[in-house]
This record gives sequence, structure tokens and C-alpha cells, in this order.
Amino acid sequence: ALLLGCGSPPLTNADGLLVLTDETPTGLDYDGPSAAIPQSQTGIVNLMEPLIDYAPGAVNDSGVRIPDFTRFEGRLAERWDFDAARGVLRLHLRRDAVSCAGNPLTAADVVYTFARAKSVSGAAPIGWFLANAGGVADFDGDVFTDPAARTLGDEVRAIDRHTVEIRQGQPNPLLLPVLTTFGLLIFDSVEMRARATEDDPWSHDYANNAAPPSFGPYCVERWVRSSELVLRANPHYYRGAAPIARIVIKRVPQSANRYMIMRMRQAHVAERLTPREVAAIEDVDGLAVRSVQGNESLFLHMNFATPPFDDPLVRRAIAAAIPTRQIIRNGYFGAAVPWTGVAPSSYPGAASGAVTTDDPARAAALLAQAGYPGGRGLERYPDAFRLAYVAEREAVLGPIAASLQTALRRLGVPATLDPIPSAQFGDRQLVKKDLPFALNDQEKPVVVDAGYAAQLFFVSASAGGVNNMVNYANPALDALWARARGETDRVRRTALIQDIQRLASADVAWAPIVEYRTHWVGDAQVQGWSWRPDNALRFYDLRFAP
Amino acid sequence: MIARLVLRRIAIGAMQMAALAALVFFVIRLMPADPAARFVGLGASPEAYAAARATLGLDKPLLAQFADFLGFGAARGLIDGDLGRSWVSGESVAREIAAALPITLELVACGVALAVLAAFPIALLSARRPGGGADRAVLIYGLFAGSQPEFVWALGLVFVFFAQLGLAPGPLGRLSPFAEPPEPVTGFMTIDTLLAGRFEAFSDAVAHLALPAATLAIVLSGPIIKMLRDSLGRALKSDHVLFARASGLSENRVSAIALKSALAPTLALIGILFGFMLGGAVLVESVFALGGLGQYAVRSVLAFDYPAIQGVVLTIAAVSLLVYLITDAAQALIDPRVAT
Amino acid sequence: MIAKPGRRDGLFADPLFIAGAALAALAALSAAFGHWLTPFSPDEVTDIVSEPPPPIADWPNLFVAALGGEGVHWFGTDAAGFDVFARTLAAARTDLLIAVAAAAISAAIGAPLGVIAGAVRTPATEALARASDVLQSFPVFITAMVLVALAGRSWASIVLAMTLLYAPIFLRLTRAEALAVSARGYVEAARIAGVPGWRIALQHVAPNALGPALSQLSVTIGFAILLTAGLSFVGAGVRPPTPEWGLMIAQGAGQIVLGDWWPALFPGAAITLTVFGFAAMGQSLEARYGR
Amino acid sequence: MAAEAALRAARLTVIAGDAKIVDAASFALSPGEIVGLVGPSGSGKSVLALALLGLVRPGLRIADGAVTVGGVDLLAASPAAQRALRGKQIALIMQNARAALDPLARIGAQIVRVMAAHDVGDAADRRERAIALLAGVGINDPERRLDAYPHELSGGMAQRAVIAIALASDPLVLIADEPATGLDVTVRAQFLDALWRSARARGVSVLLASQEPGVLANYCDRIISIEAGRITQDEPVRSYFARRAPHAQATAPAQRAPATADAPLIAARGVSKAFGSARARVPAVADADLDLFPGDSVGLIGESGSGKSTLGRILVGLLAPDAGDVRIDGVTLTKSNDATRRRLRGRVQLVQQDPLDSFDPRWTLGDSIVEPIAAHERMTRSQRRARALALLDRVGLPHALCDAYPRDAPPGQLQRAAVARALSTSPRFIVLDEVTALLTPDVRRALVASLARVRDEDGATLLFISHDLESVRGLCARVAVMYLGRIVESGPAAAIFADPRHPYTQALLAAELGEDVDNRRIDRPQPHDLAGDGPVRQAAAPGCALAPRCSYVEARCRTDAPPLRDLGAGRSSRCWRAEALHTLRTS
Ligand SMILES: Nc1ncnc2c1ncn2[C@@H]1O[C@H](COP(=O)(O)OP(=O)(O)OP(=O)(O)O)[C@@H](O)[C@H]1O
Ligand SMILES: Nc1ncnc2c1ncn2[C@@H]1O[C@H](COP(=O)(O)OP(=O)(O)OP(=O)(O)O)[C@@H](O)[C@H]1O
Ligand SMILES: [Mg+2]
Ligand SMILES: [Mg+2]
Repeated sequence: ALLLGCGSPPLTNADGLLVLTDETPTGLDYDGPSAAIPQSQTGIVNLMEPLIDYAPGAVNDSGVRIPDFTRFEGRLAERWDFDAARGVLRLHLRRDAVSCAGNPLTAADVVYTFARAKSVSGAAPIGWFLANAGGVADFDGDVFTDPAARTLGDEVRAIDRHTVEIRQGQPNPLLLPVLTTFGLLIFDSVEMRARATEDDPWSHDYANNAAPPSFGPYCVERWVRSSELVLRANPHYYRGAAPIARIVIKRVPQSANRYMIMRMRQAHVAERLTPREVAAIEDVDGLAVRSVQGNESLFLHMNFATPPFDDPLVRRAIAAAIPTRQIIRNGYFGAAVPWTGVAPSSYPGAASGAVTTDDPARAAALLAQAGYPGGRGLERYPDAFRLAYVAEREAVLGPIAASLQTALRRLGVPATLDPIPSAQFGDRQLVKKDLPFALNDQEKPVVVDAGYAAQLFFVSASAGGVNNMVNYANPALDALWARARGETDRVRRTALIQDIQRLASADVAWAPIVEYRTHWVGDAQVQGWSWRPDNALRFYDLRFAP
Repeated sequence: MIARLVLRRIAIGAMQMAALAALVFFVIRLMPADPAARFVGLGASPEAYAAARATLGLDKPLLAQFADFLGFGAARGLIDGDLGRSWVSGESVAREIAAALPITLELVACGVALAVLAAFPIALLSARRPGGGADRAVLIYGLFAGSQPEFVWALGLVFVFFAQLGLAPGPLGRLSPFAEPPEPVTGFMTIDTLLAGRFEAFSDAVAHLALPAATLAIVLSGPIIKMLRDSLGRALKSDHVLFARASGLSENRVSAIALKSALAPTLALIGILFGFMLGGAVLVESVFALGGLGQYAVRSVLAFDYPAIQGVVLTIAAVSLLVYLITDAAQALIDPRVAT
Repeated sequence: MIAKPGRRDGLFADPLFIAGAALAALAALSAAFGHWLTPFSPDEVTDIVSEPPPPIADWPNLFVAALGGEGVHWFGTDAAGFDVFARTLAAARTDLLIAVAAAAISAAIGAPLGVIAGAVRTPATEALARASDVLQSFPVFITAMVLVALAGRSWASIVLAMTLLYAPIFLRLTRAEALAVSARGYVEAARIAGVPGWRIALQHVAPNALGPALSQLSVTIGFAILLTAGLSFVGAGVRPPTPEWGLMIAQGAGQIVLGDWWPALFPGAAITLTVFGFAAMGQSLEARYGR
Repeated sequence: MAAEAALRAARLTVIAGDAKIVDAASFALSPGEIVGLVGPSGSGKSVLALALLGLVRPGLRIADGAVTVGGVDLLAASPAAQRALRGKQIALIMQNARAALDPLARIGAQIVRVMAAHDVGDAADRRERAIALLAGVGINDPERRLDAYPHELSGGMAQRAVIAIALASDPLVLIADEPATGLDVTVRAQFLDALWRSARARGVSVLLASQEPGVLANYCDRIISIEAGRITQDEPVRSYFARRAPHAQATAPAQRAPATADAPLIAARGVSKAFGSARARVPAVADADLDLFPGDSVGLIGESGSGKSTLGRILVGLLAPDAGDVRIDGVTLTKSNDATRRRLRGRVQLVQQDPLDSFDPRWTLGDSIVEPIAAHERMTRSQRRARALALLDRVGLPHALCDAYPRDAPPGQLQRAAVARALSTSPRFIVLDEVTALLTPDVRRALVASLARVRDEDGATLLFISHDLESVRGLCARVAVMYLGRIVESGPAAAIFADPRHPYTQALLAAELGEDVDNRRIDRPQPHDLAGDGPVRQAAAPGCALAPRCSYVEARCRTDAPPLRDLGAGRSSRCWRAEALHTLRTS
């Protein structure tokens, strides 16, 4: 009777938008310990505002607007002009932006933001890293060794109350792109200073655990870690208050439960359903699947530092054994396309490579050629063939890993599966770089540029390949990047970057498998979907269809 | 004399906690984790790495770290009730636990309460005619109820009562998503809603608690019924119950006498189950997205969040010891022989 | 309560025990010979995912086909394309291996220590008892997770974790019984006769104090299976795709809402019957040898 | 007379499965009559007693018969009606008083709830009535006892409380199932007196199940004998004893006078032993001196808790004394009783009270019996078996027992097997701790006889701890009496029995229930009984420990404690007025 009394209350749009996700933000400071976690970024990007952003582009067939990566438009900066000679970007800030705390935007806020980034006082120096990637002057490695180098000089300075200049060290075409990313969003310096304390001058505690004060479309109304995040529209938002005044992001760990709740029409949006569940939603009326061929991909990484993967023949053999078709059919239910490149094919400058998969015969031949006929001899490397993947993604990656394992076993490769917690996976991939053999579907370069991607993953660590998880080192490639980095001519740069990619895939630095579609399942009434490279929904764009 | 019992138990408990604290601290540090690595994350230069180790105090010798953890170091520590900061969220562990603990306590308390309420009539039924049909049925049920992982029940109940029948609210936590949670006073959703005088919210909270609590109740009722049945059977065979009959007391009175003497051992079991469920409810919590202590523990372990793990283990141990203390005291109240 | 000896024969008069033993035996058999019953390997995917089990009506001819060496997905296939029948049978091996090993080792460590701690009261043995209390006040599930995280996700480390958790239970149980037995007249008689302490512990105390441990053993096996399953559910158990009931349920549970009941149902039934079997045996043993 | 029978049982039959536990029992109790129900253990007394109230334990069933109480057939009546009769018309006193009391309820509450069930009086004055009842059954300061929990009562008090409950709603018929077993002789006598008086006073008819001839002779008007569930005899008490007179004197009193001349085999000097924590210290044995000579047999008597067992265990080296020293057969007991035991190994032995408890249930009796030897010599199976059979012969037990398990042997045989085990090492010294307590009288006599033989044939020295004066008389040459851990009197058995020189000994003897129907205790005046139930330990009170209970007490007794004084003729007593006692008694 009790249950009958208050079972499923009807969902009304009046209350706002209910979003189901597998994990609510663990921290909201982009220099904090958990900024790398995608769900944390969802919180950050909806609460904070960038200086500039990509201009909206076309709407794809499933109703999702894709940015036009060739054009930028103003956000907190309404205009900007770039003095190529001096490498100085002058930003004219808008006068009508007001933060959640009610403070108007000033140049001081921008200066504060960069100063904070350069202080590398946070758990993870994302801001510094992106500024560095964008070539901002004096944002270099010294900050870690030399405390003096952590204070902001004149590379970022206020000209007047609403004008700032950012100076580049050397030419670098990535400056505008990095300004769009979640790692350089602008803080409300007044509020931040108000929250500063003795041992926390940059207010990391407040930003990370309460809310990052900024000029974004939403403000934090309530946040219970690992349970829910409730956003309320920022009434002063300079683009006009958000159409949907309230966003409730609920944590529902099991994707099956998210699926069930959507089916029962008890929520508006569900993130990160398994491909199978998405496929099953397709034909439920009242619900719509929104998807985009964005920048998410699945690839197999084999660590050059771990024999036998130092042998290109072995790498090629393993790649050839990958059952890509089966993976697309049984793992992604068709919602993915084969991937041959090493950078998201949607990114400017992306090139397709020539790694062949789905060819067991060739794989066997290559193995034999490498001296392991029928896999004999490989049993000497049991640890090398422990196929790691993020345990939390078991629902999606489990089946894929299983069919890959089966395929390899058929070749005589002693593959075993090793799902490890994402935290640990992160440690080993990013820092220790000691994962020998892993399935990875988490890498989506946040700066929309094949070059940036190439640098991130394939340039040798010493030369700035911070996420070179396979310890791939190729002097030729490094040289190419050194040239491309400073190259300002679009065409020539693109040529260089495509060479980089060809090198990487020729060496099978990665064995790319598929690019899979990024999905949201939404109530049909929810309109205005848009995609960004960080794959976090922009709630400001959403509205309920009348 | 109950006071003496309580004091003695508190003393012992304190010593156990001390031992636990040390054990937990050092065992955890054997974990193959590199927390500093996570802190520096992307773009880690060796220097950043070193810096992170320093922030985490990992550069100090282990014993120094232990001293800090206990609070004998510069910073506040265990003895000040400070459990340090989570390495995942950067939030104070004590605060995070304070938020999660009531959720689990509420769940487990309701689950145990339901189980006990169900167990008594059933056990009585079986004890009335030992060896009878009812008795056998109860025995079988008692053995069966505990024979599945609780998440099987949880998922089953959700599937039936939410997905199929639409009777129960979705597994969306403790309140309907848009309901305004009350000012946290006790942290118990049901109580807080009442304190706030919001009865619709109260019934909402109850409805959300119903399935998870039922899940625990089903699983726990097994052992409780079994224990109650056994000790009730023993009591009904005992001389003093026979003597009560012989002196012409009514059947109800006799049952009451028997029940009372069956209560003491059952109480002990309930205490143990309660303690076990504090950590064991995690399976149910995660199915119903309650975000309780168990889920917090799982998250912390998977992320090798040392301070959080220490905090959780110590908290749960402390609470269980407290619960044991309470049940023992209750036992002593019922049975004068225990107290002495 | 003191163990009544020489009533083992009585056990097989007890329907509860027989039923329990039968179920346990069934699990043991499928662990040992399960792989003979199907051509499919429990750890190689087929190309067909989420195929429902054949309708009962077709079973007769399918049976014929199967005898003809043709592969039949009796229980259908799961989302990864594994044959559920093959895995359900193979999982018995994993689960029983872990559970029986954990319970047996715990008993082998805990019970003797318990006898010693109960038979000879020295500061050392008292300390031992206290230490086991401390171990027992650990939250079982979380500790298991930590230990597994420590030693890696393998059946061995799960067994290790469980041993740490269950051995103290045996120790406490046996110690209490041993204390009672040591106060018995026949132990005293032996003392006067000058029988050495170790010999008394071995010949008198141990045999009479191990009764409860016996019933506890059976119960513990059940617990261990459930704990293994629980660990798998939160992703701290054996590595997929190791066939393991809990893992199969955890993976299959997500499919139920999609209408695929079979990947979770069959392992669910298997685990229920097995645990019930051991619990029933435990109950019946407890009735005889006390607790 | 048949008409106004208070209780009439007709063809009462109780079955377990198809075995008849009580077989067509028919008899009647006329008002105010006290009838004994006698029969060997397991003959069905308890089952019958319960069946008379229409109750059985699980596994049993009343198959047939009628029980008429107050003109109503209880068995035919409705459950409600039965309840009304139980406690109101016919009440039960159970065999094991401690178990019969609800451990979780205060005595008062237990009495009052029975009153309430039969709405005796009104709620207000029930407490008063309860107090009166407790006083009536001879419990001192009843107000306080009313609020006591059962575990806080002594055995005697528990027994009395049970009677109080049984009498709570003045029943007309009282069924008393071995009400006095497990009580101290002194307490038991007083308790039965109380029962007898309240029965007589209220004109209640009593069915008194007992195996104790003494009890039957002293308190019963009629005796019903039951064997294997069948009533075999129903006769006046005199004719009953007339029939069984012959083997009343089974064992001849010990002739051997101890050879006190040569050096004592056991010499205990100033032995003391205390138990418990510093706070609650129990001086179990205090400053005890005792000599035993080769071939000696000493009876150690005294009420429960007086320290007999403790002293016995000290003498065999199972316990190390706190103070004083003990030399056994030349060996001085050391503090480490392990070491002692190793040196004494086999030369001393102990036989305990509960025979079932003293054999390992998993061992055959044969193996248990030879264990003491096997522990030190390597022997083959056959050798062991041979030794076991020889030992069984010594105590006159059938060879069949060799391969039997303890649970298969009756208590009497087990106890003898225990003696056999003790003899296995042909010890110089055997302590027998209440070995007869759990045995029926005739079995008891048989055991005593075989003990006498052991002593006489291979000159073992015996310390015979017992409550049972008859056995002591039958076996022991000398007697030592203990009270609250002190030896208060010792000397030749005959002399002490004839003329006790300590008030406590005297009370002990007076409390013995003889089998003489013509000299019943209740007909004698009992001026010298001790007050209260059992010993009262006052912490460090000066003066004689017995003073609070003694009827000869004088000023000196309260101020300074008497020493154990030699009275000549091998006698000694711990009483200031030892010499005077004789005259005091007779005057
Ligand atoms: N619950 C029962 N189920 C089956 N048999 C029983 C039960 N209770 C008693 N008996 C049997 O009934 C017989 C008589 O038992 P009972 O206790 O009446 O003997 P008793 O004369 O009271 O012996 P004792 O003098 O030792 O008390 C015994 O053989 C016993 O085995
Ligand atoms: N192991 C022990 N621990 C504590 N107190 C004990 C112990 N053994 C005996 N006592 C106490 O010492 C006193 C003497 O006990 P003991 O058994 O020697 O008396 P007893 O004369 O043998 O009594 P009974 O006739 O009942 O056997 C009693 O008060 C008893 O409570
Ligand atoms: Mg009896
Ligand atoms: Mg004694």
C-alpha cells in the first residue's frame, strides 16, 4: 500500500531536466585531483565560461549540432585581434558578464586565472599544461623546479578594465583552440580571493569541493558527492538565463538501471548506456537516441618498452588479428566505424593510416615471421599479454576484450584479461607508462587538432609527448613535430602533421580499432543537443520542445 | 553491574581500535598504488611528481606518516577525530563519512528491523509444533533466504516492482530527483523529513527506502529466523517452561516466557549481522544508488584512496563495536546472568 | 554443548543432510566433469551474442543433435557470445575451488589454534585469542576488497583474504569448545595420570572440541561462495572472463532489463542451490555436533 | 475413602513411540496423605509425575487413562479447564529446582504470576501473600529474596522457592519429584521437614517420588513402587521396609584400625587455598591439617562448598596450595603442580563425582581404563586389552564393558570402571570425591563394598569424600568434618558417629535420615539444628565460623576463633565447648 501510494511520480518538465549518469563530479577545480575524470568536466564546463569558443556548425542527422572547427566566436571576450609579428593576442572582454556571485567580469579575472594556472598549486597543473600547449610565453617546465617561475609576469596583462593581452613565446597556432578548453575557463577572481585561506591562497579547496566561481550559465545549487549535482541557471548570464532553469544530475551506477529508468520515462537524459541498451532504445517512442561521430575511439596499445612488443612484426601481427568486424557488430551494435588513423578523423589535419586488422591468416604469417610460429615462444611473456582495460567500463569493454582474447588465443597468443580500476589505469598509463597491453577507449584530445593529438601521444616523452603511453620514440617523428609546432601556415603544417601520423601508424604505435559514436539517450521533447570535444553536454543549449 | 560491563567493553573496544588503526594503516600501505602519480596526472614531470609526494606526505618515513595519521605529528589526526583528506576528492574524509554513514545506518537499521519483525511470528509459528510441516517450511526458508547474493534480490525487486509493476519508485537514491531534501539534522532521510514537518517528502523517502530495506530484510531474515527458531525450540523444551505450564499459566504467557529466553542469543546475532551489513550493504547501496558508506568504501578501495579507506574501516569497526556494546547491554538487561 | 560421537550414521537418516549433500555433490560433479557435457569452451566467445536458450519443445531433437557431436547452447549465449551452459558448469570449479579452499584452510589454521588456545592457557594463547578478536572486528567485505586489491585479482588472493577473515571465526569457536572440554572430568583424570599436556590436547580435547568447527566448515563454504560473488559484483573478484557465478550474474543482471533473463538466471540458480546445499548440511551437522 | 480421594489415576499410560514408559498406572491419594513413589532411575517416576498433570515432554504421549482431581477428569477436560486445574488443584515440584525456575524473572514475579493465573487474592496483596509463602517454606528474610533472581539463590533456597510457587494457589494435591536431590544433608532434612509441615498444615496430599529409603521412611505414610513403568507394589510404609530389611546392612563396618604408629603416607600441614579475584575472595580451604596412614581410609564430610573437593584435589596435586605444605609418600608437593604430577605419576589417583563426565565419550571404557598406564609404558593392543580385563575383574565388572562406550553403561558400572582406572597404576593413595552421590542406594552399597575390598586387599589409602553418612560409616575407619574450608572435627569413625564433639558434626548426624520408620526425624524434637540455609561466609569476622548458626554459641565464640584442639583418643575438635557438648546435648 505504501509503495502504491508513492510509486513512480510522473516526471514533469516544470521541475527541470533530470540527467542520469554513471558518476557525478568528484571535484570541480580543473587543477584539482579529479579534473581528468570526464564526469567532473561535465560539471566544470557548465559552471564556468571560456574566453572564446568554436562557432556552432551543422546539425547532424540525429539532431546534434557539431561545432565548426574552422571558426571561433566570442564568449567572455567579445572581440580579439592577434598581432602575429609580436605574437600577442589582445582580447576585448564583454562588459555585461556577471558571475554567480554577482561580480562583473574584468580583466583582473583573466589575469587571475592565468596566474593561478602558472602557480601550479593544484593537484594537477592542467591550466599550466594547456597554456604551455598554446605557446603562452614563460609557461614552461621551470615552474616545477623554480618557485620564482611560478609567478605570472607580463605574458598575460590587463591593458584596461576590459582588455587583456596574452603573449606567446614562439609562434603556435594552438593558442585560440586551448582557450576553448575546460582547462582555461575564467574564474571570478573577486569571489576566489574571498574564499582564499592561509594555506590555500588559490582557493583550490573551495573551487574543488564547493563550486568554481565563474561567469557560466549555471551555478551550483546542491552537490552531494557520488550522489547528485543540482545546477540552477545563473540569472545574470550574459547570453540570457538558460531556458532550462534547473538541471539535476543523478548518479545511477548501473547502466541497466539508467536504461530501465529511461524506459519508464522517469528521466530526461541518460549518459553512457551500453551500445546494446542504446540499440534497444532506438525503437522506444518518446525517447530519442542522440549520437555523434565525435572524437571517441577504441584502440589497442602495445608498449614498446615491453618485449615482445618491441618487435614491429609482433605488433603488426597482433593488430592483424583484431576482429574489428565482430567488435563493431557484437560490441558496438553497428554504432562504430573501423578506424585506421591515429587521430580522430573528424579533427582538422587527421590522416588515415594503413594498419590492417581482421586478417588472421596474415597475423599467423607475421607471427611465424617474427619467430613465433603458432605463438610458440610467446608463453615466455605471460605478463606482456595481460590485456588491461578500465574495469568500470566492463559492460562495454568486457565483451570486446573477450572476443579479442578469443581471436588471439586462436593464434596461439597467450592473452589474458586484466580489468583494473580507472584510477590505477590512469596512474600506469599516464605516469608510469608501464601498461604492456591495453584496450583504451578513453583518449579524446581536448584540443581539436591532429597535431595536438600527435604531440600528446606519439612525440617521445622528452620532446613533450606527455601522454605517450607506449613509450614510442621516433627521432624522425620528433623532428617533424618540432617543425610543425612553430609552423603557422595551415597547409604546410597540415602536411607535416599528416607525415607524423603516417609514421606513427607505419610503426603501429597504436593499433587503432574503431571510432565509436558518442551517445546520449534523451526524451524526445529535449531539443538543442550540441557536442563539444570534451564530450560533456552543454545544458545551456538544451530546451524542452513545446 | 551493567555499568561495569559497559565500561569494561569500552576499554577493550578502545584497545581493539588502536590495534585496528595500526593494522589498517600499515596493511594499506602495501597496496600496489602510486597515489602521487594520480595527483600529478597529465603532464607529469618528475618534479611535479616529487611535489605531489610531498603534498601527500609520502616523502616522509613510514613511521612519521603513521604519527601524522594518529595526530602526534604537526597536523591534526586520528586523536583529534581528523581522518585526513581524500586523495580522490580532496574533501575531508571525516566530512564525507559523516555524510555517507547515516545513509547506511538508516538502510541497515530498517532492514534489520523489518527482518526481526518478520522473524518473530514466523519463528513462533515453527516453534509451536517442532518438526511439524510449518516448522520444516520455516527451516527451509531460513536456509534458502540467505543463499543468494543480496544483489540478486535487489535487482529482482527493482525489475519487478519498478520496471514491471511500476509500484515502487526508480532506483534513484533516497528521494525523488526533484524533491527538495530536508535540512540534514540526523542525516536519516525519514527522520529529517519528519523534523522538517514535510510529510509528502517523508512518504517519498519511505517509498525509496522500501525496496532496499526489503532486500536486506529478506537476506537477514534467514539467519535470524534460524537462530530464533533454534533457541525458541530449546526454550520450549526447557524445564522452566514445562513448570510454567504445570502451574497452569496460559499458553500466551508461556510463549512470552519462552520468547524472552530466546531473545538473548538472538540479540547477539542481530548485533553481529548489523555490524556485518555496515560494510556488506554496499551491494544493495550501489543497486539503489543510495551513496552510502559501502559505496564510499568501494570507491575508495578501487581508487587506492588511503585516507578514505582508513577512515571507513575504522568508522565501521567503531560503529560495530558500539552496536555490539548496545546489544550486549540489552542482553544484560534481559538476562541478569550476563551482567554479573 | 558437547559433541555426541558415533552418530555419523544418523546423518544419512536426516533428509536435510541428504538433500544438502546431494546439491553439493552436484556442484562438485559439474566442476569435475562439466566440460564433458558440451563442446563449447567456457572461455572462448562464439560469434552469436545474446542468443536465447532453445524452447523446451526442441530439446529432444537437440539432444539427439548434441549426441551427434553438434554444439547446442542449452542455456543460450551471453552478451559477449560465451556459451552460458559451458560457463555455468565451469564456474562450479572456480567457486568451489575458492570456497572450499578458503573454508578448509581457515579451519585448518583456526581450529588447531583454537584447540591449543583452549587447552593450554598461557599469556601467548590469550594474546592469540585477543588478536583474532581484532581481526574479526574488521568489516568483512571491505577488508576482502582491500586484500584483493593488495594481492591482485586472482582466486589465490581471494582465498587468502577469506582465510584471514574466517580463520578467527574457527579459532574463537573451537577455543570456546576446547575450554569447556578441558574442564571435563576425563581431561582431569588424564592429568592426574600424568598424561603429557600435548597428548591430552591431541587425544581428548581436539576430538571432542572439533564438532562445532565441522558444522561451521559447511556454513563457511556457503558464505565464501557468496562473498566471491559479491566481490565480483563490485569488480574486485576474479578477473573476467574467468567463469564464476557471481561474475556471470553481475554481467547478466544488466541484460535482464533488455529481456535477456538467461545469462543471469542459470548461474543464479546454480549459486542458490549450491549455497543452500552447504547451508543445509551445516544445519544438520550443527544439530548433531553442536555449535 | 475411595470416594473422597484427592487424586485418582486410572490405567494411566504414557508411550514413547511404541514403548510404554508408564504402563497402566492406577492408584489414589486420599486427602492429607503423603505417599512415596519409589523406583530405580529410569523407571518412569518423573514421566508419571508430569502425566498426572496431563503434561509430557516432547517425544512422549499420554496414550490412555484418566486422572481425576477434585472430581474432574483432568485428561478429558478442555485445555482451558486443564490449565485451571493445574496449579490450582494439583501442583508439581520438579526434580531439578534450578532448571524449573525461569532464570529471567524474579522469584516474586514467578510466584505472583501463578497467583494471577488462578486469580488468587487481588493484585494488591499478592506480594504480601508471596512473602508469607516464602517465609512458610523457611526462607529467611523473604522480602529481599522476593526480588532475587534464581541464579542468586542457593540450591536449598531454589528448592524452597519452587515449593512456594507450587503452593501459590493452595493446591489440594502436590506432586514432588525427588525434591531434595542435590541438597546438602542438613539443608535437605530441614527442607523436607518444611514440605511435610506445610502439607500437613494445609491438608494437602503429596506424591513424593524418591529413591532415598531415608526420605521414604521419614516422611511417607504409604509407598508405591514402580519398575519399568509398571506399579508393582502399593503398601503401607512399614510393610515396605519390613520387606527390604534384609540388605539394609549390606556392608560390614570397617574393622581395620589405622596403623597410626608408622609415618603418615600423606601429611598435610596448614594447607590453605583461596579462589576468585582479589575483590571476591573465596577461602575454599583454610589452614587444614590432615594425616593419612598406609591402609588408612578417611571419610571427609561436610556440607556443599565446605572445601572437601578442593582439599582432595590439593592432596593429589591437581591444585597447588596457596600456603602450607603437603608431603605425599615422601614427595613434597611443589607449587608447579605439573612437576609434582610428573613425580607422583600414578602413585595417587582421583575418582570423581560424575562417572559419565569422567570418561571420554569417544573412547571405549577399556581404553580409558588403561590410559594411565598406556601414558607411560608402550603396550600392544592385546596387552592393553588384557590389562583392562584384569582391572574390570578387580571391581567385579563384566568383560563386555571393555568395548562399550560410556553412554552405554549405567552410572553404577561407570563409577566402578572409574575406580578400575584409578587402580590401574596400583596407586598408594586414592581420593574418591562423592563417588556415590549419583548412584541409587543398592548400587551405592555394591560400590562401597568393592572399595572396601580394594583397601583391604592391596592396602591402598583412601580419602572418601561424601555427603552420604551411611557409606562413610560403611567404609571409613576415620572421619574428618569440614566447615567453610576448615576441618572442624576429626577422629575414629565409630567414636564420632556415637558422640560428636562439634555442634556442626552433631547437626550433620542429626540431619541424617535413617531408614527406621519408628524413629522418624519429624517425631523427634530438633533443638540443635543449624539456622539458615547453608554456610554464611562473613569476610574477616573474628570468632568461630559457625557462630552465626550455632545453638550453643556463647560470647567467646563470637570474639575469638577456636583452634583444632586434641581431645585425646585420636580425636580433635575446633570448638570451645567440645567437652561440654555431650552433657549439653543430653540435658
Ligand atoms: N522425552 C522423552 N522421550 C523419550 N523417552 C523418554 C523421555 N523422557 C523420559 N524418557 C524415558 O522414560 C523413562 C523414565 O524416565 P524418568 O525420567 O521418568 O525416570 P525416573 O524414574 O524419573 O528416573 P530418575 O530417578 O533418574 O529421575 C526413561 O527410560 C527415559 O529414557
Ligand atoms: N575453580 C574454582 N574457582 C572458584 N571457586 C571455586 C573453585 N572451586 C571451588 N571453588 C569454591 O571453593 C569452595 C569450596 O568448593 P569445593 O568444591 O571444594 O566444596 P565441596 O565441599 O567439594 O562442595 P560439594 O560438596 O558441593 O562438592 C566453594 O565455595 C566453591 O565455590
Ligand atoms: Mg526423575
Ligand atoms: Mg566437591
